[in-house]
Amino acid sequence: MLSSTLIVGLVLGGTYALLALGLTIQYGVARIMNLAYGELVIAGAFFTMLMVTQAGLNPLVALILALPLGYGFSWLLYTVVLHPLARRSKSQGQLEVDSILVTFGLLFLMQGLYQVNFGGNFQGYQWLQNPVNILGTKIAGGRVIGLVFAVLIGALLYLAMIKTRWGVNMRAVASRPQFAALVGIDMRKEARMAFATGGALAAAGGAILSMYQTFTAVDGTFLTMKALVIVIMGGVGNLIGALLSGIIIGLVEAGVSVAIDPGLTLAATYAIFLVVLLWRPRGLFST
Amino acid sequence: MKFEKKHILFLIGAVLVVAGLAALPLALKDYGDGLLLGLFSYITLASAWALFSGPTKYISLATVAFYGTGAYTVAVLNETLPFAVVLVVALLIGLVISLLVGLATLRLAGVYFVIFSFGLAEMVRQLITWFETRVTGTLGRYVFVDLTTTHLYWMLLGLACLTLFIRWWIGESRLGLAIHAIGDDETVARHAGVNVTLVKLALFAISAAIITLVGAIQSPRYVYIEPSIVFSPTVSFLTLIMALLGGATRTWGPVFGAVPLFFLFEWLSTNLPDHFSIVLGLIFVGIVFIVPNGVLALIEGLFTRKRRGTRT
Amino acid sequence: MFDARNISLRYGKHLAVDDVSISVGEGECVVILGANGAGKSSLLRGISRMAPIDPAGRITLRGADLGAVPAHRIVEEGIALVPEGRGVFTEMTVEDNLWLGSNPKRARADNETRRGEILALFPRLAERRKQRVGTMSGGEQQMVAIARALMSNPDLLFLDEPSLGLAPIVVKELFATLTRIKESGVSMLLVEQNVTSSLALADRGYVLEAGRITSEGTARELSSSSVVMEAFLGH
Amino acid sequence: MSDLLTLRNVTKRFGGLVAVNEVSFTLGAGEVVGLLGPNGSGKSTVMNLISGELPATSGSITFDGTDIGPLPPHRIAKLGISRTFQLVRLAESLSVRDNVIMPLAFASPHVWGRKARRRADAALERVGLGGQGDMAPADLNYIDQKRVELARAIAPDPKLLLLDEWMAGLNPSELRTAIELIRGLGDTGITIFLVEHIMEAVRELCPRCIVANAGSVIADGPTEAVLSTPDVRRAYLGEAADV
Repeated sequence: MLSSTLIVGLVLGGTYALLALGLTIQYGVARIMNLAYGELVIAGAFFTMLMVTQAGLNPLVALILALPLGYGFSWLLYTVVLHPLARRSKSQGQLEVDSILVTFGLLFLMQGLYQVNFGGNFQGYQWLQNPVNILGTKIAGGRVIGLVFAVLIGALLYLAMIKTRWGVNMRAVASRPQFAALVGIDMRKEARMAFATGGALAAAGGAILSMYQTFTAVDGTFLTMKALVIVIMGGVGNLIGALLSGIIIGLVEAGVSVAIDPGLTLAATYAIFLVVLLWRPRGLFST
Repeated sequence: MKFEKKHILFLIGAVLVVAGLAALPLALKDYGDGLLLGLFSYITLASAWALFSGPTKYISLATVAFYGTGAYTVAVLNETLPFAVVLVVALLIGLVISLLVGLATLRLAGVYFVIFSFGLAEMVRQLITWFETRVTGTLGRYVFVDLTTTHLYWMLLGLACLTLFIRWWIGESRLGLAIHAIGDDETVARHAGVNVTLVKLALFAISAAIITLVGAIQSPRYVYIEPSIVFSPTVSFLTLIMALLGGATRTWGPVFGAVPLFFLFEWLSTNLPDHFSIVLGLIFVGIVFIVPNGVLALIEGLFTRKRRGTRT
Repeated sequence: MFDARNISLRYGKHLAVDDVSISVGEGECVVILGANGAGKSSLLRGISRMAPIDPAGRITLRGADLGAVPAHRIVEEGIALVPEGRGVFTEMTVEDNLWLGSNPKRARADNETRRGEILALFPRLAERRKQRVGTMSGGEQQMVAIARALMSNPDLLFLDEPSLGLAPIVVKELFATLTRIKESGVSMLLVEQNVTSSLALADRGYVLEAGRITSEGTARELSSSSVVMEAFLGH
Repeated sequence: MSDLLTLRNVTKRFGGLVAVNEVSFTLGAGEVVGLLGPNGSGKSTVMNLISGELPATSGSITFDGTDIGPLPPHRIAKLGISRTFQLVRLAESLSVRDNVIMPLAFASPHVWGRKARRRADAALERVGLGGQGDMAPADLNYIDQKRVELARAIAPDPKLLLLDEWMAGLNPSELRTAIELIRGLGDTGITIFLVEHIMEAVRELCPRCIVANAGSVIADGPTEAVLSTPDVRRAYLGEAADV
C-alpha cells in the first residue's frame, strides 16, 4: 500500500507541480494573482474530453493542441482585461486588489459557462484504464503517461528558463522588475508573454489531469487554491520551489487520503500552508 | 456631545423606518417573510464584512467560514440550550476563531490573507464533516426552535441596526481614525502611537462575531443542516460583491449594494439558475472596471460635480 | 554627442531637478558633483528616461531625439545606465547578468568577443562566472553592474554613484577600471560624491545644488576652486 | 543638562551589510543636534532605530530612563518621541486636521473630541497652516504637506523630535521659513535631532553635530569645529584615489 500511495502521490504531485509552475510564472513575472487559473485548467480538461469523445483524437494529440490554445487564450485575456488594469493602477497594492477581483469574476463567468454547456456532473472519458505493473504496484496506464508528460513539459520549461534568452529575461523580470528596462527588456511584452505561458501550462495540466481522473465544472476553484498554496510554499517566482512543493503536496494528499480520510486533503494542504506562512512566509526554499 | 436639530430629525426618522420595517411581516405572506430575512441577513453580512475589509483593504473570503460556524453551533446545541444562550456561545466561538486566524494571518501581506481566507471555509467544512462522520457518526442535524420566521427577522433587523450603529460609532471614534490611517499607511499609524496589529485584530474579530451571529440566527431557517449546506462559498462571494458594489468604505455603502443584488440573485436563482454564476462573474468584472469605488461614491461624485457646475 | 536641455523633474509636487542643461562630448568623461539630496540621481534618472521629466526638456544623442523613446529602448540607442544601488539581478549568476546585458540588438553580433574583452577587464568576474551575484561583495557587484552595462556595446555610459558604500581600497580599484574604460573610447557621464577621485578621472564637471547647476568647468578648474567644497559643506 | 537619549554601541546589520556599526552618543534635554554624513552612511537607519521602525541587532537605546530598544514604534511614540519621514507620509484618506489629531488620540493619556481638535488646530497654526484643517492632504503643495507632518509630530508635545531631511527639496525662500520654524521650536525647549543635508540649515540651527560615515560616528562636537576636521572633509569629498 505504501508504494501505491507513493506512486499516486507522485502522479498527483507532478500535475500539481506543472500547474504551480504556470501560476508562479504568471504571478512572478506579470504580477497578476490569477484566481481564475483553475478554470483554465478545467478548460484544458474539457477540451481534451471533447477532442477524445467527439473528434476521436488521442488525448496526447489534444494535449499538444491545448498548449497553443491555452497560450493564445491567456494572451488575449491579458491584453483585453488585465493590461488595462495594470496601466490604470497607481500602486502595486491597487493592482493586486483589482486583479484579484477581476479574475474572481472570470472564475464565476467560466464556471457558469461550463455548467450551462456541460452540467454539474462528473466528466471524463475512458483511456488506458488497463493497469501496468510498476515496482509491484498495479497502476492505470493513463496515470503513468500523465506523469511522464507532466514531467516532460515541466522539464522542458525549466530548461528553457535556464538556457534560453527568453527564459533568462523572464527570470530577470521575476526577480527585479524595476531593473528590467536597464537591460532593454520591455516589461509589458514580458508580462503578457509570461501570463500566456502560464495559461499554456494550465491548459496542458488540465489535459493531463483528464487522462487519469474525472472532473466537474466547478473543480477549478480547488485547483487554483492548491496551486496557490504550492506557489507560496515554494516562494513566489521560484521554479524549483514550485516543483518540489507540488510533489510534497501531492504526496501529502495521497498519504492523508489513505491514512486518515479522503475528505481531508484540502484541510491537510491548508494546515501545511498555515505552518509555512507562520514559519517561513517567503517560502520553504527561499534563501 | 451637542445634539443639533438634524441629529434629532435623523434619529426620529431612523426610529420610524425601523418600526416600519419591523411591522412589515404583518403585511406580508410567508414568502415575503423569508425574503426579508434573507435581505437583512445580506445587509448585515455585507456591512460587517466592510467593517474590516473596507478600510484595511484586506479582501476576506472567510465570510462563510464564520457564517457556517454560527449556523452549525445552533445545529449542535439547539436541543440542549435555550436559543439566546446558543447565540452567545456562537458569538464566543466566532470571536475565538477570528482571533486565532487573525493572529496567524493579519501580519502577512494582503494576498496571502486572501488565499488563506479563500480556503478557510473549506478547511472548516472538511474538518466538521470528518469529525461528524468519524467521531460522532451523525452527518446532518435538525434544527427545531420555537421561533417563527418573523422572530428571526426581528433579530436580524436588530443585528443589522446594531452593525450599522457600530460602523457609525467606529467612524466617530479613535478606532475609526486609526483604521483609516492603517489603510493609508501603516508606518505612519504606528509612529503616531497606534497599535496596528491590535486594531486590525479587533476589527476583524468584531466583523467575524457579527457574521457568526447572522449564521446562527439564520440556522433555524434551514431546518436540516449539514456542512456542505451552511459552508457554501456563494455566501462569501455574494457578501463581497454587495459590499464592493455599494462601496466598502462608506457606512451605508454595503446596504446600497446589498439591496439590488439580493433581489437580482433571488430572481436569478428562481428564473435562470444556470446563469447565476455567469451574471455574478460579469458583475465582478463590471464593478472593477466601471465603479471601482462603489456606486455610492459614483453618485456622490456626480452630485458634487453637478453642484460645482451650477455654482460656476 | 549627448545633449540634455531644460530638464526638470518632479516627485509629486516636489521639484527635484530645476531646468538643468548638460552635455557630453565624444569620448569625454563628465562628472556631476553635488551633496546628498541635490538632485544628481534624479537628473540621471530623468535623462536616461527612467523617470518622467517635464515636457519642456529635450534629450538628444548624436542629434537623434530621445524624447519619445521608452525606457527599455534607451540601451538600444546606445546609452547604458549603471544605477545607484547597482541594479544587478542578485538572484542570478554573473553569467546570466552579462547575458542580460547583451540583450540589445546592437550588442548581439560580436557578443562573444566583447564578453572576452570585458572579462579581461574584470578578471575577478571571469573566475566567478557561475556565482550568484547576491553572494558577492559590494565592490564585485558594482563590477558586475559595469560589466553588464558594457555588454550592451554602449556609446555612452551613465554611472550613478558607483563608489557609494565601498571601502577606500575598492574605490581605488573601481576608478582605475573606469579610467581604462574611458581610454577604450566609451563616453561617460558620472554622478559622484567622491570629488577627489572623480575629478581626477573626469574631463569636465558640473556642480549641482538644490536641483540647479551652480557652476561648471573643466576638472582642473573645479579642483582648484572652492565652489565644490562649499556645495558640500555649506558657505 | 540631563541626558534624554543615549545610544550605546548600537549596531544594525541587514544580512551581511553593516548599516550602523557600534554607534554611541548622547543627546541632552533641550539640545538641537544635527546628524550628518554622506549617502549610505547610515543616518536614516539611526533615525529608524530610535523611532522603533527597525530593531537594533545589538546595543542599547535609552530614552528618558527607559530602555526603548525592544519596544515597537507605537510604544515609543507614546513615550514622547515624534518623527517626520524622509519622503512626506500622510494618511491621504484623512483630513489635514485628522492627520494631526491621530497622535493625540493615541498618546498617553489620550486626547480626543473637542480638546483634540483645539490642540490640532493650535499645532497647525504654529506651523503656519491656521484654518486649513479641513483640507485634504493631496490638495496641499509640497511645503505645506511637510508642514502638516511637522504639526503631526509636535501636536502631542513630544520630548524628542526626529526630523529626517525635513528641509530637503525646499526652495531658498521656503528654506528660510523652515529654518525659522525649527528655530522657534528649539527655543521652546524641545529636543530636536535632525538628519539634514542642507549645510546652511545645519549651521544655523545646530550648535552641535554628529557626523557618520560608513555606519560609524567619525566626529561629534561643535558644528564649525566638526565640519573643518580632515576626517569629515574626507568623508564628504572622498579620498584621493591616486589615479
